[in-house]
Amino acid sequence: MATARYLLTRLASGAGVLLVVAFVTFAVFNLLPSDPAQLSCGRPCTPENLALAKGFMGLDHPWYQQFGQFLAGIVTGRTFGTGATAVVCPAPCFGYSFQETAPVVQLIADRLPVTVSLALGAAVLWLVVGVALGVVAALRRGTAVDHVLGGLSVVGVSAPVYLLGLLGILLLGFTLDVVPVSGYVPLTQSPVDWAWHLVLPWIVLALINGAVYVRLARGQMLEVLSEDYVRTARAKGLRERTVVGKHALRNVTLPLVTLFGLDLGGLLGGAVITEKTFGMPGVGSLLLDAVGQLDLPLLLGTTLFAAFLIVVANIVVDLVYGLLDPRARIA
Amino acid sequence: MLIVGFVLLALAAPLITRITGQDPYTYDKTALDPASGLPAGPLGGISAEHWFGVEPLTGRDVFAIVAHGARTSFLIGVLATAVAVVLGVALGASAGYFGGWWDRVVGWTGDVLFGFPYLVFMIALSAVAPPSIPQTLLLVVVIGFFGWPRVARVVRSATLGVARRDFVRASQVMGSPAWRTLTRRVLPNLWGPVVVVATLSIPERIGLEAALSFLGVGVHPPTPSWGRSISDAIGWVQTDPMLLVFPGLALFGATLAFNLLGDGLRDALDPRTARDGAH
Amino acid sequence: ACGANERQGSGSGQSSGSTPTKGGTLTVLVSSTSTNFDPAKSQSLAITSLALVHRRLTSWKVESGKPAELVPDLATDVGSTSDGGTTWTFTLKDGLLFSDGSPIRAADVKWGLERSFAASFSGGLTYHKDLLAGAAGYTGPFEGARLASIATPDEKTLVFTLARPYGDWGWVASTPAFAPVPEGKGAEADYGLKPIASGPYVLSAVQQGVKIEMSRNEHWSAASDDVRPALPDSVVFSLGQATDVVSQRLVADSAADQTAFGAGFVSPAQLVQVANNPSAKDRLVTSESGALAFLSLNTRRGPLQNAEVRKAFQYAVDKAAFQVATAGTAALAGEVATTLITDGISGREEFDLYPTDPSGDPAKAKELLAAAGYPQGLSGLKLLVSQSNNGPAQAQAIQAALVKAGIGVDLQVTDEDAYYAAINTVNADEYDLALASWQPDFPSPNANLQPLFATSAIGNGGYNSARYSSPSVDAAIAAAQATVDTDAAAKAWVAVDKAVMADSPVVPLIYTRNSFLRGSKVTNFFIGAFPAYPNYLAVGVSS
Amino acid sequence: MTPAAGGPLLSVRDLRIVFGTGAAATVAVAGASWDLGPGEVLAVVGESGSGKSVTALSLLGLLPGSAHVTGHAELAGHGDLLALTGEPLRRLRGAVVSMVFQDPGSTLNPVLTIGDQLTEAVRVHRPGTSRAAARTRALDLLETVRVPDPASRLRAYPHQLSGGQLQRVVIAMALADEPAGVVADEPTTALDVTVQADVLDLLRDLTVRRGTSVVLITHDMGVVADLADRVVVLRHGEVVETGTVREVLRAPRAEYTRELLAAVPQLPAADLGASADVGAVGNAHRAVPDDPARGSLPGLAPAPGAADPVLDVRGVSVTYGGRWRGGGLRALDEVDLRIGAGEVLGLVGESGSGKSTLAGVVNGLVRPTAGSVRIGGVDPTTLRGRELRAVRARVGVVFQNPYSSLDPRSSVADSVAEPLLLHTSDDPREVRERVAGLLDAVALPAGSGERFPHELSGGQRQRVAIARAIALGPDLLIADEPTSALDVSVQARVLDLLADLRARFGFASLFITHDLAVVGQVADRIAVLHRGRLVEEGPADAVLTRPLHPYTQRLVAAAPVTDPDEQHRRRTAWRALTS
Ligand SMILES: Nc1ncnc2c1ncn2[C@@H]1O[C@H](COP(=O)(O)OP(=O)(O)OP(=O)(O)O)[C@@H](O)[C@H]1O
Ligand SMILES: Nc1ncnc2c1ncn2[C@@H]1O[C@H](COP(=O)(O)OP(=O)(O)OP(=O)(O)O)[C@@H](O)[C@H]1O
Ligand SMILES: [Mg+2]
Ligand SMILES: [Mg+2]
Repeated sequence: MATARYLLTRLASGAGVLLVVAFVTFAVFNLLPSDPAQLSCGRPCTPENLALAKGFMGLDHPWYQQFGQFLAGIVTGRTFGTGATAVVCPAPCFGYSFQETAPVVQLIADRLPVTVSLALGAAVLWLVVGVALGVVAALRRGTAVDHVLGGLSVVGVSAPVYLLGLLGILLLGFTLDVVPVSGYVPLTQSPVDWAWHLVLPWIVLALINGAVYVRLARGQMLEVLSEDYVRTARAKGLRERTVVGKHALRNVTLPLVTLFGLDLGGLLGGAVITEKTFGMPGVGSLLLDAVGQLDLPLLLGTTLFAAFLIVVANIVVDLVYGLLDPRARIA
Repeated sequence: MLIVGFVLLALAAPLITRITGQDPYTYDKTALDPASGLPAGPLGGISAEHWFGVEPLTGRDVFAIVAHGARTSFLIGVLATAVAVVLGVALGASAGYFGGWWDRVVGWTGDVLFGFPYLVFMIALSAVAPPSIPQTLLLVVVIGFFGWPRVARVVRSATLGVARRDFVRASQVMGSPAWRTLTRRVLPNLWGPVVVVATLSIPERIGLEAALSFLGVGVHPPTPSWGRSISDAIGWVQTDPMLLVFPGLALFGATLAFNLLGDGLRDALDPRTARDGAH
Repeated sequence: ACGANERQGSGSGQSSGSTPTKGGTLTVLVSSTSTNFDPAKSQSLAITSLALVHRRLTSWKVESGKPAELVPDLATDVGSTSDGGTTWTFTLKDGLLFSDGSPIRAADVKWGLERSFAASFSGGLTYHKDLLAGAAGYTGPFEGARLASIATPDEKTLVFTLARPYGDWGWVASTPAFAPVPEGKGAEADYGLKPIASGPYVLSAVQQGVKIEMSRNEHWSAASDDVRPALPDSVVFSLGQATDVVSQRLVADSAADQTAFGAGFVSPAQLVQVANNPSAKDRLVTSESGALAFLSLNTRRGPLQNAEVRKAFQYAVDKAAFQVATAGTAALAGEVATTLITDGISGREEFDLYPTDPSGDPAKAKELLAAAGYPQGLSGLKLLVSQSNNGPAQAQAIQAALVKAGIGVDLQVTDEDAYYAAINTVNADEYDLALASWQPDFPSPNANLQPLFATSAIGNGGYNSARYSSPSVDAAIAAAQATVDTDAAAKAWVAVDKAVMADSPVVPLIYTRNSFLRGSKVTNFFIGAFPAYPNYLAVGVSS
Repeated sequence: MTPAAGGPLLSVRDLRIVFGTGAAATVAVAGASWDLGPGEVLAVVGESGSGKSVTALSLLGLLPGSAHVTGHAELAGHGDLLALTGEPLRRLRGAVVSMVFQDPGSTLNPVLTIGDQLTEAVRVHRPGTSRAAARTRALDLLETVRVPDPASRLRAYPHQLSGGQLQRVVIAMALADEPAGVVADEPTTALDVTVQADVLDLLRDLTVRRGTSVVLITHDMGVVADLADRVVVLRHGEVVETGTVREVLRAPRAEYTRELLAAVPQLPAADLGASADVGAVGNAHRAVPDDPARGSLPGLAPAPGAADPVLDVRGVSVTYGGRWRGGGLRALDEVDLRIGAGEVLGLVGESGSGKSTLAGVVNGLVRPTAGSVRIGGVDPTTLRGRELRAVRARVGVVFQNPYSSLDPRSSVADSVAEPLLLHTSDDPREVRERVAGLLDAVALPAGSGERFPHELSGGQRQRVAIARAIALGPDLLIADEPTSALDVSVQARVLDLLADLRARFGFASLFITHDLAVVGQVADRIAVLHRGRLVEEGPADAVLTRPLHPYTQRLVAAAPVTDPDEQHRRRTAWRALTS
């Protein structure tokens, strides 16, 4: 009961966040000097054609009314134009891209597998490797291993994705020709090619994000190892393996979960740079395309989607945290 | 240290320009190979005159570009951090200290900003912003603005910790006005976490500016920027790799330096790690 | 165009690889993620992607080294007029079929054109909308209204009635909207994803944003089509490919990329790399000429209202530096331009009203400025430039040169679309100067001059970025458009060219060469004199 | 009591523990030697920092790597404990010698269930034990340590148990493998007296029954008197005295031990049989009947002719949380309280009974949900600005934790000057003089003003806090456990100081503590809080010697005293009260 209420409150506040993001994005893009209707008016574009396109796209109202229509469309769906040529965008309609002639939801859904493959693969890699290395560094504190890992992690934190990515492409892709330089193959088409095309982006992303985890896991491990309950576990006569693996590790992962969720939410939403660097046709590129083409509905939709992921990630983190940490559970 | 070196480089860039006679704006066709537009000479045209070589197609001095790029990066990185820190400390400390509805409002606004795909927003904003607003200012304000929630979170929890301590309660009990207690008792005890979070966020902001410039929506050319230099160099990577190497190293070095400084500060200010360091 | 050819090896047939053979799969590497195969919404040239699927009434015959020629496609001729250009008649060839097996009738061409008037299908080339009589206010055939100015007296004949005489109607009939759409069909918004083809290929698989696959259209008859050899068995458009990566891949020429070519221009950086790679150098094709790159001087802003001030710019710019910034060398960039009508368009005449060294003459520019009342020079001018296609580098070259002539310029770099938004909308023209480029939609001087300098092309989606407005030039343009006789028209257009240049609303910079790379097994890959793009229709692959 | 039969179980010789090396080295234990007989409870006592915990940890090899341990600890049948490492040491831990740590809240892993951690302790040295068998054994253990409803507790997480219950679980864990010896490091310090009495009782019971030897580390002489057979007194890492509990507590030989004992406040002998109905000493000493349904004691009508009370608390209730949903935590329930001029009211009660909340209500940090507070006849909640500050100036506050009650960034002088600057318009020189006077009054050496808190000891800091509290010559001093974080010897000095200052300045005081002995020493009257209710109130002597309310009686009985025989009597009384 309390859990349900908590969840509802979280969902409501998440929806509030999305509403504000949508509103701000809508307002900002309506300040753009360009006019989406202009772009689909044709060449040369006469004022009559422009008015026609505007009316069809629903741009002939003040922007706040358009915002209202947008919100209504999410619930009821939308229809542009009338008669035989009417374009139907079924509910939930997060806008319709006239340039791509498809509902935004569908465009995002088409691109999502790429971004998810990229993000999840890299995330698993960096979480596992990052935490493992961080724990090793903590256990070997003060040794050469610790110093080397510490140095590498600062380097990893400091290197921009695109720089590392470019070097990777240059070295492994062009010079050594061991991995493909860009592109994406769907998992369903060929799992091997799928992984093969993603290896480099995974590694680069994992290197960069993993560095933070190494540092955090190390610090957390040191902290946990100095906790009383670890001393208790040792005093019981438990093996060091059990002490570290059972008693310490669970507590080490707690703060990492929060970070991981945020990173994952941010990564899915902000895959822009990664996808640009590696030429992956994911949601991030869709976003860049939308910016480049001033495809307002698509822009709004992808922005909202990115925000949606972050919000969802936050909620999931809270729930997972509750699972992992009994103290955070709501009675 | 590295940072001092970078800061000196950034500050002295105009001076260096005067001494070497190179500035990042002047085209110099004589430094180019007329047959290809590539820099004349090996390693991207490195010479006594052009320490880092020259840019292909334009013949501009890469050292001057990197040095002036440092100015851009530091200016934006430091000012944006300042914006983020000022906003973050003001909002985070007041939210943590006063609590109640104000805390909820600040927390929720922070959530909204966390949920905001700010990269897209900045890309769009640079397209909308009227040209009368200097791009640098816009970047500082926007990058800084999106940075405050993180600072605020750190500051808020630190404030909660400090405000729970008895000396703050003592001050309240003595009848000190809330504002005075906040500024005289709470804030001064927050500088440790604030300095650490600020130092660690400078490289992040520098990186963000570079990323935006990399995507083509940062500072406008011809103002030099490391991110744009890197983006420009991508195409030349096989014919003129030095063009990527210098700004790439500079960006990497600067971020690294600030991260190291931030780590050092954190270790120094955190008694636990300081103790670790003793043995 | 002399030095260029020797250095490049070729701009034409020789570089096209081994002898054309039928069969195989051709891959086209495209940077954009959306490619539109709806004829009403397309702006593509008569020799690129869309034309593989859709035939139009007329088409272009493009051969290496020769000006483009207007040739019949679906029609038996390029159109005939009996009344000096107001009424045009076309007759369809016999035995034409759609990909669904149904016959292509005059009514289907009419339907396709009418369809392009519907609001939901706007976005293509729209020259016909303005020219067809009684078309104002027409909103397409789907509600039952038909356009009387397109008559179909029988299944084979189309008679167009224009609002005013127009000599280039035959060229207009080569634009995408003149492709047939089966009468009554094509109401759905995504018709472009599953169009009914009249050309040699049908879309067999579409993965939005990823790739488009084409296979042969069984109902297309090679005999009726003189412009499409249709060599490959299938064509794949691979979308969303970063241009630089495409170049790198094609230089590397790995097995998968040997049968591919890049649709995007090879960037200057890549050109240098290609030049150092003998194998790749052979596979590089560079056009002899191309789009006119020019600097627009906004004739409505401040000192630029004064023609004498504008003339100073003709001397101030450094076209040589612009060439280097564009492509590294003058040869790769394209020749210095002095006229507005571009190379490769028949009837063009070369002249130079402001003769000077390609590097410019800052002293003379200063002199002119002083004479016009600006002895201190100018400052704070805003130069609008698009982010794409090396724009910022080019703009910086202009900026650096203008400074020498005492003209201070601030760059305003924007996204490509924001850039066009500023050019296309009058009230958004916050710029003093704009770096622009124009490639005509069809190879007539008309398509060079009218869109850039007619008063009607200011704002409202027009491309008159200089906001140039001269009643006499407007009248001369109208007269030239009405001229049906080719030679007479050519002369009239040259006169317009000179008249505009005399007012100096723009500074012509160069005729931009475009370079493209192909894989080693791509055959028949060449660029004609116009347009500066490879002829997709001719390309094949060898096994 | 039981004499060592057949040699000691553990024999520690020349134990020396040094942290760090070179100049930075700290000697924590400097050559301590002592024996632990079989079945014997050996108390190791000493002030904070004397090396007690370090000694305990060294025995099981649990010290951090920075500690250098030398000497011998001969464990009968197992050799030198200090020489053991690795697997042999691990096998010994928990099986032969186990440990009970001080803070039950942090001793157990917060993310694992009680059952998980208990069965783990059962199975670690008997790998063959099945899960089910281990569970049964865990249940047994929980029952043995008298945890109610053990089956459901197995599934609980540590945060769902009270401190006393947790400590029982920890003890159960320590006994899981029936070790020969248990090292208990301050096993009851973090607990309330009543809970402490319970846990001590349990420990005594178990060890006596099983014959387990115990090293009991504590700083509380009462605990020693209660439980120990023999005592080792540590000071600065050195053993200053050893002997049987009687010898050491009754006739200490070392000067240090004598001082230590002298500093421990003593409780008078008490009559624990009185009942609430016996309205003994007129209506000055009253208690509510032991019926939870009844609320707090109603306030006394002010004695006619008595001066206006300095503090007048009427019907104050505080409810935390529950603003919308109802059923929040009722921390105070209609409390009436009065303090006359110059009077010291001691407020006692166990942890969480609402003592600090009441202090908060009086000093304005906590807003009461109902009721009113008057200070010197005015209700501060009706005032604003200058007038409010004038009222605040009449109340001084001393907090519990000397480490957090001073701003680490302000010098001592600045901290003491703060109230002067806030409430007076004195010029800087006057302020400086008054600060010097105040520091002198709290017996801080001249020149301490320039120092910063981290340069002072805990006791010195508390003096500074007191100086700050009395700076404006308040009518009322609220002291919330001002000495509970201090060592007994330091506590004694601070209490003396407070008494001295009160005599000089004549302020009234609300003195909050959980230590009955302390309150007996300082208070004129005592009020007892129990779960937010004021259950008993009366003159200090009366309340301590003839407690009326059952809760007060338990409190008094549970408070350990240093005399072993008196403590034995109390223990018996305690058993009678709780059975
Ligand atoms: N890890 C450590 N590093 C350095 N010094 C330490 C460490 N642990 C303890 N010490 C020092 O050893 C001395 C003895 O500490 P110990 O914890 O044994 O005191 P204690 O008698 O248990 O005091 P308390 O009653 O406060 O628990 C102290 O001076 C302490 O500062
Ligand atoms: N800010 C608060 N919010 C919610 N509950 C609180 C708050 N402060 C105290 N409580 C609860 O109110 C009750 C009384 O707390 P209070 O601090 O007054 O106890 P105390 O008698 O001072 O205990 P201790 O001896 O441990 O200091 C406790 O159950 C406590 O958990
Ligand atoms: Mg201790
Ligand atoms: Mg308290």
